[in-house]
Amino acid sequence: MTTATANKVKAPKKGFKLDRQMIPTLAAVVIFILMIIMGQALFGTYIRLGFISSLFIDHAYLIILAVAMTLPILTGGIDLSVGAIVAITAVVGLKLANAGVPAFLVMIIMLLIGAVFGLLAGTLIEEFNMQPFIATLSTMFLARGLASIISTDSLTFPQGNDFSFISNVIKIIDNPKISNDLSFNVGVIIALVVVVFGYVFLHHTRTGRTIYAIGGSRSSAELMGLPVKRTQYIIYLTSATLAALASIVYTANIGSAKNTVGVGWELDAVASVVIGGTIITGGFGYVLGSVLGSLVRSILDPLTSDFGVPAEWTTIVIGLMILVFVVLQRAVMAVGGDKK
Amino acid sequence: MTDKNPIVVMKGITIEFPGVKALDGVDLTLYPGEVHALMGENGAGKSTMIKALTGVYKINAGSIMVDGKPQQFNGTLDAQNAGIATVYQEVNLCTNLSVGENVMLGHEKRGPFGIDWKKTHEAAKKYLAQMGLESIDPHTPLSSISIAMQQLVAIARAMVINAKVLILDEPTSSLDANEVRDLFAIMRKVRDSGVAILFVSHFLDQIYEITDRLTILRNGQFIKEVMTKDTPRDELIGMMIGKSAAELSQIGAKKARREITPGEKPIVDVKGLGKKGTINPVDVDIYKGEVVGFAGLLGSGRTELGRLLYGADKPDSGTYTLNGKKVNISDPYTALKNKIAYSTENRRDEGIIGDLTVRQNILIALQATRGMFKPIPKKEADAIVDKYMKELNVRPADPDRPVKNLSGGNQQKVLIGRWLATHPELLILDEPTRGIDIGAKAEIQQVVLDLASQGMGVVFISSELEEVVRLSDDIEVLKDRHKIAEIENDDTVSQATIVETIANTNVNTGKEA
Amino acid sequence: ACGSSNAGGSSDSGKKTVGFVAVGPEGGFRTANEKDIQKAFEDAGFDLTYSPTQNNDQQKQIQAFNKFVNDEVDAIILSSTEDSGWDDSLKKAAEAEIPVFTVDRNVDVKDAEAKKAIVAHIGPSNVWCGEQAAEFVNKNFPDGANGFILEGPAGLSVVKDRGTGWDNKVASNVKVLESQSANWSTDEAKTVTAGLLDKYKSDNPQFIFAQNDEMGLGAAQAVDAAGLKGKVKIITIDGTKNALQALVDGDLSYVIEYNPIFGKETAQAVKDYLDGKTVEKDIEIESKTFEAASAKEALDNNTRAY
Amino acid sequence: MAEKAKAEGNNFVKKLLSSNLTWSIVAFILLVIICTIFQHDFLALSWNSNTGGLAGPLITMLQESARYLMIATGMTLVISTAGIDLSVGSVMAVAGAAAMQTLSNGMNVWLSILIALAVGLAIGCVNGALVSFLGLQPFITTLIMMLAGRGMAKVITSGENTDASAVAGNEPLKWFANGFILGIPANFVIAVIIVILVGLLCRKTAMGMMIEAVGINQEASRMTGIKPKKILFLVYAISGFLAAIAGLFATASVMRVDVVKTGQDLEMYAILAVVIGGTSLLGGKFSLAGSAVGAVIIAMIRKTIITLGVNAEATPAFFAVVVIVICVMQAPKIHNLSANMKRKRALKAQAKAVAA
Ligand SMILES: Nc1ncnc2c1ncn2[C@@H]1O[C@H](COP(=O)(O)OP(=O)(O)OP(=O)(O)O)[C@@H](O)[C@H]1O
Ligand SMILES: Nc1ncnc2c1ncn2[C@@H]1O[C@H](COP(=O)(O)OP(=O)(O)OP(=O)(O)O)[C@@H](O)[C@H]1O
Ligand SMILES: [Mg+2]
Ligand SMILES: [Mg+2]
Repeated sequence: MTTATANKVKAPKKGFKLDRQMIPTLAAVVIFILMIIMGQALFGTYIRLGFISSLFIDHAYLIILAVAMTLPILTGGIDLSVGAIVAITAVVGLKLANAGVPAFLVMIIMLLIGAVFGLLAGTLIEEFNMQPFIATLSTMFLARGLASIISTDSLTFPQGNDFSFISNVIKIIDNPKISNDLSFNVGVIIALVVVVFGYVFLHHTRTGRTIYAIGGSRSSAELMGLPVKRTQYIIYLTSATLAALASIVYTANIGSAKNTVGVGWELDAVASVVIGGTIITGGFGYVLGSVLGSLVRSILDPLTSDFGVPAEWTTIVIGLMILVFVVLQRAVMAVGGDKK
Repeated sequence: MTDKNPIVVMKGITIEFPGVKALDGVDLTLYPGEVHALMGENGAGKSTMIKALTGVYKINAGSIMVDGKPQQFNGTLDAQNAGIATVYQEVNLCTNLSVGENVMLGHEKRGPFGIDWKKTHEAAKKYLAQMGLESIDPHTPLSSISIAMQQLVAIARAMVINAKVLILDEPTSSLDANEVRDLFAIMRKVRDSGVAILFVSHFLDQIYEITDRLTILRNGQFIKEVMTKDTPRDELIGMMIGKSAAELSQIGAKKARREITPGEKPIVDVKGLGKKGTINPVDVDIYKGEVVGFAGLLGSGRTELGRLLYGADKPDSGTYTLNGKKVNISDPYTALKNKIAYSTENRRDEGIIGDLTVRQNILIALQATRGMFKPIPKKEADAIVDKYMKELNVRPADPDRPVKNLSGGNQQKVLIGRWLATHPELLILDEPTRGIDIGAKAEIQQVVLDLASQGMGVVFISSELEEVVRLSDDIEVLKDRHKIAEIENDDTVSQATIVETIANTNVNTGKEA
Repeated sequence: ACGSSNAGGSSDSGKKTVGFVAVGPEGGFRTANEKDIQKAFEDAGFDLTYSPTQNNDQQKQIQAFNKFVNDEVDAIILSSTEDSGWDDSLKKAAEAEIPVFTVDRNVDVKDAEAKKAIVAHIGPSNVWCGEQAAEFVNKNFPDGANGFILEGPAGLSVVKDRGTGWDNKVASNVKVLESQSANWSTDEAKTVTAGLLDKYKSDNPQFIFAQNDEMGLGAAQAVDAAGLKGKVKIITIDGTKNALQALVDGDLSYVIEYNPIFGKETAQAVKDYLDGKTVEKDIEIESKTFEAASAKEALDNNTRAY
Repeated sequence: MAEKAKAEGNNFVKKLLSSNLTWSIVAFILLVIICTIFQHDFLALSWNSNTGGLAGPLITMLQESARYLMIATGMTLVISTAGIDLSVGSVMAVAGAAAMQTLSNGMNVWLSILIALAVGLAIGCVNGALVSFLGLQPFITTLIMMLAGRGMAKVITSGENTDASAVAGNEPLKWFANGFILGIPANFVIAVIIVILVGLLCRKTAMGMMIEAVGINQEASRMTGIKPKKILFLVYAISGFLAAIAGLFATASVMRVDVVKTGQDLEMYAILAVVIGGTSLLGGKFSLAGSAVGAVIIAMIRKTIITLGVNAEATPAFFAVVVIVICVMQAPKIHNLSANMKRKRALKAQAKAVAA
């Protein structure tokens, strides 16, 4: 019937096929590797096992946050409250731990608190037509405020707490020099599990596909009979709960926390997601890209300090690096697009 | 059929939008195994009635029974769960996803590890094949196929649900004859399996071909329910427009061909205009007062050529001569400045600016050509808006309503008004009569002829060969992104001539096969 | 003025490498302090890598610290934003046998292993500063007085320490009508003070204790606009040039120095330690207090670096 | 006759109730009432011969609102194009730093002001160029500029909080932020005039409509001959320029720039003001008057916090609660509550009747 003869699209070959939407993510991989190589060539410390280990151990929390942030951004929304949720859950968690509540219970309560904020954001967005930016900005202020009302002290875990199992470093390769040790901890494992969860959730569940559909066009998704409202709730619930999880990993790692923790982390998470190739207006992106984005974001700081950038210039340089990154991605996409 | 129990009974449905009563006590009854048409002019309330049934709009009064149970759907999901599958008038799919996903969204096949993509795509392929889209790989991004194909994909999607009621709101408006034939074949099959089909179309031929029963609306009011076979055309038209059919201005005869005087300069003369991957180099010339039709099948490149003429896409080869001067039409602004206007086939994405008012939508192109800082004086603006709203009979006649709240057909009229307001020398109309009721269609066709007789050059792109043949002086025939013939449209030319040309020409050689 | 291109161990030139986990330029005290440290280390022939954080984010400091451990620097200077949370990182430093010197803010370490890593603390005392402020008020208003406190952002340990110092020493007849945060900011302090002066007009406020110079200068402007210049005594901490000038001009009444200039002492301590000499555990940097006369003298000497 | 008048009246009330502006003003009045309860002379105005203007809580509130008015106005235009400008706070700091630094280096005050404005405009233009010509996403572009801008401010002052309060000849600039015109704060008057000018520019020319068109449907706008790229460039440039004015207000008030604090978090306030004012973050129709009221409300919330003596720890939570309450008040769901209930009852009755 249709004049399909000329337009016939070739069936894809089995195995790996290059999707145009994946180009920015691939660009992130390439640039990340280039950055490591550059760091190694100039400063000689970037492929040390210790560096790689602490890249993951120190940024397990950011990886989790990046996965969390990917969900709302895929729908064209955003969750600005993740940093503040880290703060409130950390403060409550430490208070409880110090009051002698068992660690396992504390963790559950922390996750529940995160979920409550997610639910609140979801309600504001879905029931009261607030835009995600504003709704989560409100919950961010609320969480941050409640955290400081509860305590402004620097709280420390009691000695021998049960949180430490998350932070206890497991050495795979134990060299005499610590900088050559390859190690990880349960926090890293949690982050990896979250990544796998994010991947399966987005690519192998109907809810995940609905998230993409909402990002493409919310009104279409509604007319197609997809459960948009429920999905929106799930998204903000998940991102907030994951933020609480990030809080558990982070506080366990450093063993202390206070109300000011996590200021600006939401922007780091957004930057990670964007660097990873997810479009801020929704519809396109991959959770694995976000993970790479968070790694790229993480090595920007050491690179600037190794380059000896003067103090006043550091934020400019970091900004410029992200800019170069985003522009490169656009360029790669434009070229890739033309070839298609 | 009346012996069966009705599957849907809507009684006394009333829906009010701020300032309009879109529906006022309308009844509708659907029986299993029938094709039932909702008939009415643009803005009569057909789409609104459908959305009332599927829970998109909340009704202000009335009752809805589905399968004997009173229902109040809270959104399309509920309606779907109750066995109602709907294809809405404006294509509502997600352009960021693949064709296959769009078909299967919400109904993906699942395996032990969540969605089983292999099975899902296989299923999608099956449904697409039903719609004659077997050539489309389910992995293709939806954004890369034409609106018409998207329409077919949307219908394929509706087939996924094992529905008791299938609603198709103007599914045929962007399809050509072949696809309509295929669609009807499927509809018959579905109908015979006992599904009730609610169908909307402005093509009377199609109505008489496929439907069993009609419900006629006018101005949001219920007029009558009749059996199709008992209702002559004239009577139907009369009920729809509230006047006798004879009063309807009809342009029957084929337009007399405008002869080009030797030595006359064309308005537009392009040579070798093309863009890789979309259309191969083409020569076209359009004279003052001439109507040039572009004919071809879906995806043959008509739209592409129209867009190149307007500068909406950048050509990568060819020369462009305007009134004897070489020009570089690099973007729509330049085109408009050079008195070329283009009305898109993709009304929703490239046409209307939804939240702006009708008034603003009419004025905006003219304003853009004058420049941001030279606002059109209020008096002049009022006059222009008034003129085109009257001339094109835009309803409701309220210029301060957001254009997105108008019915599809009326949006189209607003768009045509927009382009006429720029007083173009060359007007490119891409599917201008798509989704327009019979009355308005005749009006628009008349407008085209009038414009031409006043000296405007018109490019007329339409999937309805009948229109093209009747209105055009010259017909450019396209196939597979090549221009294969240019036909001087005299009395010997008919639809059949063009169909034959398309069928018999080999694209690569340009010769008859 | 800082950093080098080689952070990996001792550099080719044989210079010792030092990693500086810093807070970042914030104006006033902080900028003076970190510039002084950077300069002092350069002068002393060290190769210093400087790593600031953003938004006072401890996480970025921890990351930088761990990086320095992996780089196997010869020593780490830690100017931390938080006093706790350093145990794990310090343990790593201990394992790698890298000496750590804390500056400005002391850190609170529980782990015995981690404690070993810290060689010395160098810096002035925040509690002392708060105490000086209280004592000034006690002395000037023996019969008691009403006033306000302008605090930094809620939760920072500097804010707490300065508050603790005040509470330690303040007399019972001195009444704080309200403590408000002005976030270390001049501009916000002006707004906040104007509001407080309006609100407590009838209570006759007589002093304002601003926890840093920036906020004190803002408060002074609000006081001036309200026509209360001279009637409300403003006490600030830090001792920047601007504050001293304001003191001379009579806008402020008392300035307590929080001396940021201890780069030399820090560099010396590091050098001594690396040379195998013993280093004092707690090197407290002396600070001064200023009234109008002493401020004028200090300004005339033109010796102040900040 | 009377019937009709009543119906019209009803319609009017309905319109009023569903307008964001109404609810913003209600919120504002509520805040004032709360403050007056806490501090009885909250509304009192007195003449301050020291400054040559009126004095009182409301006056300081208006003084502070000037800067919000500026950034909210620019933000409104940007948001209308479906973009966002996160850099306004940093631009304030850069412009302020430029003014204070040049001033304390001995430059003529007018020249300093010009330079500050030029710097803001330049940053706005860079944002605009990146967004329109390179096609980068506004959120990430301006986020980068927010980071970089902070750094630029630090570079300009070498990390110091440059103070120009003692510089001779700084009076004009000081006056902008602290002076009075006919007893009313000069910066507020200037800000209102600028808002009105921008409003006129948008509504008396076709600029407003074109901005909205681009925000609603960029591709359709392009097809009508509008040049979306130019429009995008323009709105970011305007936003940068207005942010520079806000930066001057903020720094001139104390004649001192604080490289970290000046303008910090103000982008969030500006966005809030715009949303409270009824402009959707998804772009499209905008209301400058709404944003202006939103900006004053933000200043009022901050004033309320000081007046009530809300603890430093609790201020963010208080802020959040007020914002949530305002936004919920504006939600259509709340407005239609009674109408919806009525409709539901009627339908239920009908359904019963049908079933019977
Ligand atoms: N969301 C809305 N808000 C206000 N008015 C609306 C809205 N949707 C539809 N209308 C109005 O309701 C009336 C009926 O519109 P509807 O779309 O049902 O017409 P239709 O019969 O489907 O016309 P067409 O054949 O052009 O598609 C029109 O006058 C239209 O302007
Ligand atoms: N069979 C097909 N498979 C994939 N893409 C197609 C197919 N047919 C058309 N397209 C795409 O759809 C777009 C629309 O095609 P085009 O506008 O040239 O068609 P047309 O001749 O204007 O027909 P119509 O307007 O009726 O769709 C083109 O960009 C083309 O790539
Ligand atoms: Mg319709
Ligand atoms: Mg077409």
